[in-house]
Parts: sequence; structure tokens; C-alpha cells
Amino acid sequence: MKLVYFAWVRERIGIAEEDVSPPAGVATVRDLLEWLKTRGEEYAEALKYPDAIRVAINQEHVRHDERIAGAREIGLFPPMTGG
Amino acid sequence: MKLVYFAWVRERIGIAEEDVSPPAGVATVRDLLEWLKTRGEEYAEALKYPDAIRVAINQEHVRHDERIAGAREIGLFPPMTGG
Amino acid sequence: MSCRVTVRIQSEPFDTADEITAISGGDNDVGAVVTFSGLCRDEAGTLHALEIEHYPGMAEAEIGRIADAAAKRWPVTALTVVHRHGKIGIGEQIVLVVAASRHRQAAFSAAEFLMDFLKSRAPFWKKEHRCDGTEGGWVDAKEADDAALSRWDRGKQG
Amino acid sequence: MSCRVTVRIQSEPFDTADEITAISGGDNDVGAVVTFSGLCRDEAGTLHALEIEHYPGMAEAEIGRIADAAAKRWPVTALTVVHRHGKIGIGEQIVLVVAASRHRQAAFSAAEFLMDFLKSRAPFWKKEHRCDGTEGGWVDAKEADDAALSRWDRGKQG
Repeated sequence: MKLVYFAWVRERIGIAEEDVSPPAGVATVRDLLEWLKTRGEEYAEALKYPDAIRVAINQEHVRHDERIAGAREIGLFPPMTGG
Repeated sequence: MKLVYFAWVRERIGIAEEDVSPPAGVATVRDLLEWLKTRGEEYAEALKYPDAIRVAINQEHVRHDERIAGAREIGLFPPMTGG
Repeated sequence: MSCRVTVRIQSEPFDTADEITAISGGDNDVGAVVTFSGLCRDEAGTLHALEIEHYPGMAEAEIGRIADAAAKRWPVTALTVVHRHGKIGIGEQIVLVVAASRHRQAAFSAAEFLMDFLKSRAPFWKKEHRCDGTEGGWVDAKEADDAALSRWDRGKQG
Repeated sequence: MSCRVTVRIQSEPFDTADEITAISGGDNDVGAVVTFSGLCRDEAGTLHALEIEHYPGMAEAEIGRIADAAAKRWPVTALTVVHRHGKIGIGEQIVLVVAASRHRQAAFSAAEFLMDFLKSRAPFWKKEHRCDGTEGGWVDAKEADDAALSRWDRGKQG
């Protein structure tokens, strides 16, 4: 699945997008965030406060308990400040 | 004092403004409307339903129990439909 | 907080973009501009035009009083009201309200408040000219417009 | 009731008057047009510009969903949202919402609803560029904006 990062999440992780294949036990958005934190310093720093991270699956907002099975694209970003 | 009429009040009375000197007993807006109704058919018709008439003294809205002493200009008109 | 209030009553059409520029240009503390434009509808094809009569002098004064009340109630930096009189064709603008403020809520509230009070308190009257050449008579005031005023009653809301 | 929804995300400035004309021109049943313009403030002279990042694809889709929700809730005839991205100078427009309807209440409510949801749900992020040449960092989301959403909760209000 493709992960896309925005704003300070993108800056801290250091890349704008990547393709990942999480292991079988990673079922929900929350699981995904925890797994990403194990992938390196920059991930651990960017995702230090998981509750501050907003998530979209296939470009629609989801909660952290949403299941990620079947997701083509998952976006991770800070709370939005549009308008 | 000067009376000014607008919209269908003006059309029914047949003039846009006039100077009048009401007799001493005419103290309030309500008294004025009743007195005007005695001045002819067209006044009686225009002011048939006094509650439908809005009144301004010196270009400020007033209620029908307002006293008219000292008024330079009194406007009589239907409910407003601006905007 | 001081608020620039501009009120104009005119027969000529006006340009909304110019009014927005005038109200926000040069003031770098304006973050929100809300406009309301009231247009002449054709009433399902039956209406040809509206003729708007007003009370010269009082119209400007009353709108000024309404704008002052709005400026006291919300932190707006500028308010503009332009109201036309005379003959107005279908699709033409009748009235424009522009409210500028730092944050959006004040501009929205002030613009809505101004429109609600304009409808029922500003001395303007509309007469219909119908497509079949007859006079449609004077437009009646709407009870809904009177009802709209009551929600601004301080006792009921903020 | 069908509602024309137009959503554009662009880096170029836009013209408010053109958008008003586009939304109301040719439809003689439109009696009310409400616009909201969000401008870049200078934050007491400290800010030089804003840089706006967005999530391409999702930004359009999410704003479309918000507009559809507004169109279901109020009898609006057309809704337009234009949101810029990239570098925005002081005093420039960031976002424009235009709502058209027969009567004023629907246009006001739909425009306010759109702005409240845009602020907290549309995937845009603002970064500050300060006058002293430093980066001011990412603008934090405001609790007030989250709170603004709750008033549209159907259970609480009509």
C-alpha cells in the first residue's frame, strides 16, 4: 500500500510518500502507526503522539480504529488548517 | 408640522407630503392617525387599518403611543420591504 | 474597537468587487470578508422589474443606526451597505452588505444581523412590474422577516 | 432540489466578482448570494507570507463531500468553493465560498457551514514565512475551529 505524508509529518519523516507492506498483525490505523514508529528515528519522532495524527484511507477521513485491509493509499498528516 | 407619505399610503392619500396643524387634543401618533382619517375619503381609506401603518418622527421609528409634540417631520408608511 | 461604516443609497448599479476591495484593501488585519447580495428574482417568470421607493434621509440614518448596533455587538473592522432605489431589472442587485473582521464569525454574524434588520426596519418599499404590463402592486412585508429579528434578542442569544 | 457544486484548488489568485457572476448569472430564481473571502493577515506585522500545502485529489473530494452535505441540508441553488495553495502574500485571498439561494437564510447557513467544515476537515496546512526571514513553522489547528463544528450537530440544531 502507498503511504503519503503531509506538512510536519512529511518534514519529520523526510519523504513525501512510499510503498510499504506491513506484517500480517497490523490490522488497524492504530496498529499501522505503532508499526511505522519501529522503522526508524524519524518515524518515531514524527509519530510520537499518535493522537495528533490525522489519517485518510483512499482519500477519506477515518478514525484510528478503522481497519486498513484493502487500502490502496493511506495519508498521514497533522490536524488541518485550511480556509 | 410636515407629514410625508410613502408607498401605498402616499398613493391612497394622493400626495407625497403636506404641512398640517392638528388641533390641541391630538397628542400621540395614534391621535394623529384618527384625526387624519376625518380629513376626507382618501385619508379614511389610506388609514383604515391604523395598526398597519408604520410611523417615524424626525426620521426615527416610533410606536403609536409616542407623543408628537415637537415633531418637525412625521412619516407615515406601510411595513417596510427593503433588502 | 473602531469600525468604518459606509452607507450609500443610490439608483445606479454597484460593483461588488470594488466594495470588497474598498473594505479590505490596505488593512492587513482583515482575515474575513462576508458579502450578501440581494438580487431581483423573476418570480417564476411573471415579474418584469421592481420599483423601489425609499424615505430619503431616514433610509441612510436608519441603516447607519443598524450598522452601529452591529459594530457594537461584534468586533468588525468595517461595514458597508449599498441599497438601490428606482427601477431594478431581473437579476440585478438590489442590496449589498459587506462585513470585514479578523475572524470569520464576527463578519458572518454582523452581515446576517444587518440583513435581518434592513428587511424590516430600513424604509424601503418594493412595487412589482409584471411581464403582462399590469402593476403587481406593493410587495407585502413577510412575517418570516419579523420573526428573523427575534433571534437577535440579547436575552435569547449571547 | 438540484444544486450546482463547483470546487477548484489552484495556486493562481481568483476573482470574486467573476465567481459571483458565474453562480447567479442566467438563473433568475436566485435572490441571495453570500460570499466568504478568507484573507492572509499579517499578524501584527510579523508575517511575510503563508505557504499552503494540500493533499491533491483528497482536497477536491473532501470539499465536494462537504458541499454535498450543505446542499442536502439547505435549499441552495449553487455552491462554489475556490481554495488556493502555494505561497500567499499578505492581504491576498486564500479561500472563497459562494452560496446562492432563493432566500437569504439558506445561503448564509450554507456558507457558514462550508467554512466551518473547510477549516477542520479539508486537507490543507499553513506554514508561516516571517518578515525576519525565519520560518514561523506550521500553524496549529485551533480548538475554536473544532468547537465550531459541534453547532451543526443535527441533534442540537434544527
